[in-house]
Amino acid sequence: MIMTITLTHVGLTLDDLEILRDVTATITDGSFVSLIAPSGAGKSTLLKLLTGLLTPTTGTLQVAGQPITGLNTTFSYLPQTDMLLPWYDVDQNITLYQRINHQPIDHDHVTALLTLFGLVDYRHFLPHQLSGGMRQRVALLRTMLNPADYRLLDEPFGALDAMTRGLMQDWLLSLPADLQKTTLLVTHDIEEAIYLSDRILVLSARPAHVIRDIALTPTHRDRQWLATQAPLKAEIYELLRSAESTSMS
Amino acid sequence: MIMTITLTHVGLTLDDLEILRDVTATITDGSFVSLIAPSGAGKSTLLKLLTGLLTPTTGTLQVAGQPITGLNTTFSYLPQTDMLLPWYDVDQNITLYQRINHQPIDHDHVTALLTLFGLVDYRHFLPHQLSGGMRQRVALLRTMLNPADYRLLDEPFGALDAMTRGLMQDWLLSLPADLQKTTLLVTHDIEEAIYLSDRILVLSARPAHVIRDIALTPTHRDRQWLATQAPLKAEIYELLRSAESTSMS
Amino acid sequence: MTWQVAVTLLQTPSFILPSPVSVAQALATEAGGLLVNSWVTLYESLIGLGIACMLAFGTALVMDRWQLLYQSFYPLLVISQTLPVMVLGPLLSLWFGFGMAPKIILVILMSYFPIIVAFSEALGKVSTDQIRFLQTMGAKNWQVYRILKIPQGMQGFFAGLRIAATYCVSGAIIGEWLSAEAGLGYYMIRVKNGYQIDKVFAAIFCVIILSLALNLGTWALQKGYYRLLIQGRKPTS
Amino acid sequence: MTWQVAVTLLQTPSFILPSPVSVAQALATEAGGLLVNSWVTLYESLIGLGIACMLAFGTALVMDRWQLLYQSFYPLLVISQTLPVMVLGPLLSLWFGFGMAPKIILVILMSYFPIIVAFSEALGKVSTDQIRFLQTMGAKNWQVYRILKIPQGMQGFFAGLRIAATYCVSGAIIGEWLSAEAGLGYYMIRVKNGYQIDKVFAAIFCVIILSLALNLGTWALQKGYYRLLIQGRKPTS
Amino acid sequence: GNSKNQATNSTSTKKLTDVSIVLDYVPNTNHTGLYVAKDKGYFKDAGLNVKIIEPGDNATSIGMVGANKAQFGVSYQEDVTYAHADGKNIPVKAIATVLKHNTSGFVSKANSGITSPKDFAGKTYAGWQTPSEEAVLKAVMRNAGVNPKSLKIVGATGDGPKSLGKKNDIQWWFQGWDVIRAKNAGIKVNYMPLRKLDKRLDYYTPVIITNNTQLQKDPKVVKAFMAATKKGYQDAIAHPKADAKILHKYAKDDDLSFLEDSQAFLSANYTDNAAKWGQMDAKVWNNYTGFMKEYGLIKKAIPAKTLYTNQYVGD
Ligand SMILES: Nc1ncnc2c1ncn2[C@@H]1O[C@H](COP(=O)(O)OP(=O)(O)OP(=O)(O)O)[C@@H](O)[C@H]1O
Ligand SMILES: Nc1ncnc2c1ncn2[C@@H]1O[C@H](COP(=O)(O)OP(=O)(O)OP(=O)(O)O)[C@@H](O)[C@H]1O
Ligand SMILES: [Mg+2]
Ligand SMILES: [Mg+2]
Repeated sequence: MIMTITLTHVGLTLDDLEILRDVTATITDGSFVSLIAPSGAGKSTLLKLLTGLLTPTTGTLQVAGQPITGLNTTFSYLPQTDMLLPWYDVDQNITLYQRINHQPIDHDHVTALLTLFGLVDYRHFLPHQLSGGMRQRVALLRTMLNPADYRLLDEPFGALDAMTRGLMQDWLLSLPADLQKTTLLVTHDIEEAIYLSDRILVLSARPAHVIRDIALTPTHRDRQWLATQAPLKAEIYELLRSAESTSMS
Repeated sequence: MIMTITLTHVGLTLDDLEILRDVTATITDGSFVSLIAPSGAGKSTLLKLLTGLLTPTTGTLQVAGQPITGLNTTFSYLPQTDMLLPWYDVDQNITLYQRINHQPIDHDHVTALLTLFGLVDYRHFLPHQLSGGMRQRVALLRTMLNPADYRLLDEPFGALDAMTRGLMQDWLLSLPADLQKTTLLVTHDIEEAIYLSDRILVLSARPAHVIRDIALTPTHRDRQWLATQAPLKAEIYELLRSAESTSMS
Repeated sequence: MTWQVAVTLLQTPSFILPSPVSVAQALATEAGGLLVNSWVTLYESLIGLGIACMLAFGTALVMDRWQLLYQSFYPLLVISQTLPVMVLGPLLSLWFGFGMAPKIILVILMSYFPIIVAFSEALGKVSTDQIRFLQTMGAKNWQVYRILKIPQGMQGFFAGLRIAATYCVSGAIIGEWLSAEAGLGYYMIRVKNGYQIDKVFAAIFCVIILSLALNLGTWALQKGYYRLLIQGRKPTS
Repeated sequence: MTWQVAVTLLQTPSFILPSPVSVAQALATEAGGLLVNSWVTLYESLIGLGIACMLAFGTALVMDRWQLLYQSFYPLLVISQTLPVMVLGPLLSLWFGFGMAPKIILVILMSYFPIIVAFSEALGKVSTDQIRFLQTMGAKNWQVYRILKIPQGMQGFFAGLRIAATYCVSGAIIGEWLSAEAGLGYYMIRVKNGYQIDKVFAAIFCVIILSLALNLGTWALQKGYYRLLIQGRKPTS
Repeated sequence: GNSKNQATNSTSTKKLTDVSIVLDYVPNTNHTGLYVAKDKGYFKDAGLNVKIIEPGDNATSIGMVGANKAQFGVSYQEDVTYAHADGKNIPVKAIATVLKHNTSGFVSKANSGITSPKDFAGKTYAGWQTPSEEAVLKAVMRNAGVNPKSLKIVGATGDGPKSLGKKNDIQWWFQGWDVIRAKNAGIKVNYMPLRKLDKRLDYYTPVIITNNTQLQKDPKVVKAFMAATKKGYQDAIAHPKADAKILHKYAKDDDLSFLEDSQAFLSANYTDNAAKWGQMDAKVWNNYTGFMKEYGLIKKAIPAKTLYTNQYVGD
């Protein structure tokens, strides 16, 4: 059986506001798909539909052949707001999944990840003692430690400096195959989308629908290669511009 | 009299944690200065010192020759978290300064700005009904409508898509001279810093101190010119990397 | 109904817990008098609660502004709640006579405390970052209250008001026990002294109705407040 | 002190408000008896407050889980607070005799309400987004409570507890007025019926001390809870 | 040594029956006989272990005795009548009167010029806010030919003798308790005994009551209880000074000298014939029942027989 995420004619209207219109897409197992759209288009809303936080007004969503009805634990979800628990320290926040599901914690692995994320000296800090970027890294780490089959990442690197962001991107790419999971990434950074994805879905402004589906299959993916993708970057930028202006009318 | 912001040997230790160490810098009147540093270095903390939200442990801060002691209204400040008031709609949130200081509101001007920021259809929305990027734009607009002499912007475009971000940047550059104010911008986007600034201050990782002060004086600033600045970008990226690794030791 | 079951099961003698039927009868026959007395009690409760609200609102703000005041005033508040009516009663009638004043003052005493405690607690929770941010925009202290602290603290205010609305009728009743010429408390003590327990319960029924009505009122007030705060804004797509 | 000033200024007859000096004398001479009686009252208050805490904690959680329950249970809660002691008293002694039980039950009745109202209010304020997020991580309902709702709601719990701690000694006193063999309420009734108003005030002084002590206790509890929740984490630079 | 004594004592005595009696007020000289019977072991000798329950504020013993939560109680003729009025049928019965005559009356400050009900007009009376109180006032004022409506009635605030003449003009006191206390405190009052104002007001107060369950199930216990109680009161009649001391053990908050003065008065007034202590007269019951009916306090007259019996204090 092929494990896929399927969106069929998904539409959503909230408070008389049409947010998604007829979104149809299939995300095949093992692929890394980025979602690019103007701010306020409905990207976060789309992820909320998948996790079951919201229910579509029209259309259906399926995961591995099963329709999504209500809250589910199929996804490892990184929301746009970090949702760290203020009374838990970094250590406790990142191992939340293990605590909830009574799973053993691989402390060496956790320490290695904390070091990689530049958080090892802060493991006993509370969220309010962290900077914006540090909070975001804690939230990302929490998501990475969730063993669910699919990952939904809503702007995971938005608050990171260029260097740290690059480090994280490289790390994501270098993950061993068994940790590479089907991923849906929402990002504002076109380069990032190109660098990380097998496919890029460009959405229009609200009401969002898919206006372009770009497949990427480089033989070798590195920063060198990325530097050669300026035309694609420009193309996507153009798409975004047109998406914005059509919606403005 | 020259209106400048002067930091003299500023140091800050919070909860036994040294955050800033011996930061010395002068920001002359009318200049646009960007602050680039690894995540968690102490950039937001530095802005908080200027607004008086925090008091330095050592050293002094001065604005226009006056030492900063405690909270002051010298700055138009955009904090990293948007701090929108949940019970005020977009309109009310952006004109907060006018409401507080009993100043008349230029409704046409506000509507023009809202249109430019892509928020005109959402002027009666409450913050919880907005997307992450929309909230950030509302916060930025609130800051721009504050007539204070100095602007402190903490990651104003972090949650915006490439296209909207570009639009905002261009708009910032195109502001008429009387709206161009002395600005200190914290950003993670090196290109953005290059595009917008007269000067870029690169800080080390925590405890932050100035490791490079780069002056930029292009005769003409546009995206074309920006495309030629790849070497500078690479240089700053390198600086960040070294800043991070020294602190990691 | 639980009550009827309790009466039957526990075999409670009817002179301690009368049957619902006899209470209903008493309610019917005494309707006129009960209505008049309820009105008096409601009047005292409302006036008292209203004054307590205003006092608690004002003093909570003042005490929030000057924390030292709170710390020194709080024990006095606690003390005011521990003085038994046995002692307060004579003092109140001495100072305020036998009219409505002492009853209203008792209502105020009982209502003030929960409101100020819950409101103060909520005011204290407002994020200092947000306050300071407003101050960098030039907000004076009173503006910080108007724009931020009060809208956020009202949640606590209404929680306290709900507790107070529950207690305040009892306050009026106790006041009327001390001395009165009308009101449910006055009525109650007289029928009780005449061993007309069914009428006592009929009066209690009225007390309950009044308390529930006041409680409902607080929910309505709360709703109204938030509607006023967030002036009918709806997404206009 | 305000009191001495009041006595002097208002020319309050000493049989209504004795002078501080005579109360101090009464305190000194009666110290032994007051101590014993205070102990009894404190014991009843603590047991009652403890039970009320547990009950309110448990029922607030249950009612938060099933909102319908809250809506149907809330009016009953209000009613339980409006029943006058005049009626409750005989019922309590009928059902629970003349021992400590009825006093403790009165303490529970008076303490339970503010705790559950404030705690429920705080539980209801927890962001649904955050709850749902935990659920996407596989958190069961009870885990949502343990991890998120209870830690956040405890703020309200402690606000309610503070109000309850203020009332509970009064609850015990009123219980002791119904019938008792020891306790400050018992002592108070006896000296009051002997018109020894200075001793009444000496007893009230003890009541105040107990109430303040219990109040201090709630602050300590609150501190302790948060210390336990945030296990001594400090930045280790 | 003492504890050993007690231990041997308790093993040697046969099993005692537990009974309790609810008082009407804090322990006072009306209760001396009960405390003497307890203290001197009369109850124990009668095979009873008696628990004396002190009531609280505003509590009445009728309900508790009626519900058989206590087997005996101290109450008033008025309350016993109410208990049977208008279909209430609270199953209690008076089985002895503590005092042969009503020793209560109205008081006013000595220099107030209020010496009889005709002076009540335009004054303030502080009391318990009971309907019967109002009826009594109405009756005595009418007898004196003044309009009862001209008297202002307020609730007593519990500050007793000292507020008389300040916050109110008239109160209702017991001669053997409040009047003596006032005298000891140097307060001079005019005392207007009720029974002198209207014959029907010479009712029994207080009385000892029991409930029908007890009477039917275990009359022997009632008999034993009353025999011991009677012995206690007779003892108190004979030794006022010594028994005041016994009472003082249970009423520590009152001065011994005051208790002695009060006891001296009551010992002389419990009865005029110690052998017949506790006995009641149907005429007294009927008189007051009539009064209550006349003033609308009860709807139907109640036969005295249902209200009291002399069976247990010896006819
Ligand atoms: N509760 C709500 N009520 C009404 N409208 C809402 C609500 N939540 C979101 N919206 C609207 O839905 C639209 C999409 O929001 P969403 O958060 O999905 O945007 P997004 O694509 O994630 O944007 P961003 O890149 O800025 O995060 C926005 O126009 C927003 O105003
Ligand atoms: N209240 C606090 N107590 C202790 N440490 C704090 C506190 N607030 C901030 N810090 C520490 O100060 C350092 C700098 O924080 P700051 O928010 O200034 O970073 P930043 O440069 O703005 O980072 P970012 O780019 O991620 O926003 C961090 O290491 C953070 O852990
Ligand atoms: Mg979003
Ligand atoms: Mg920052």
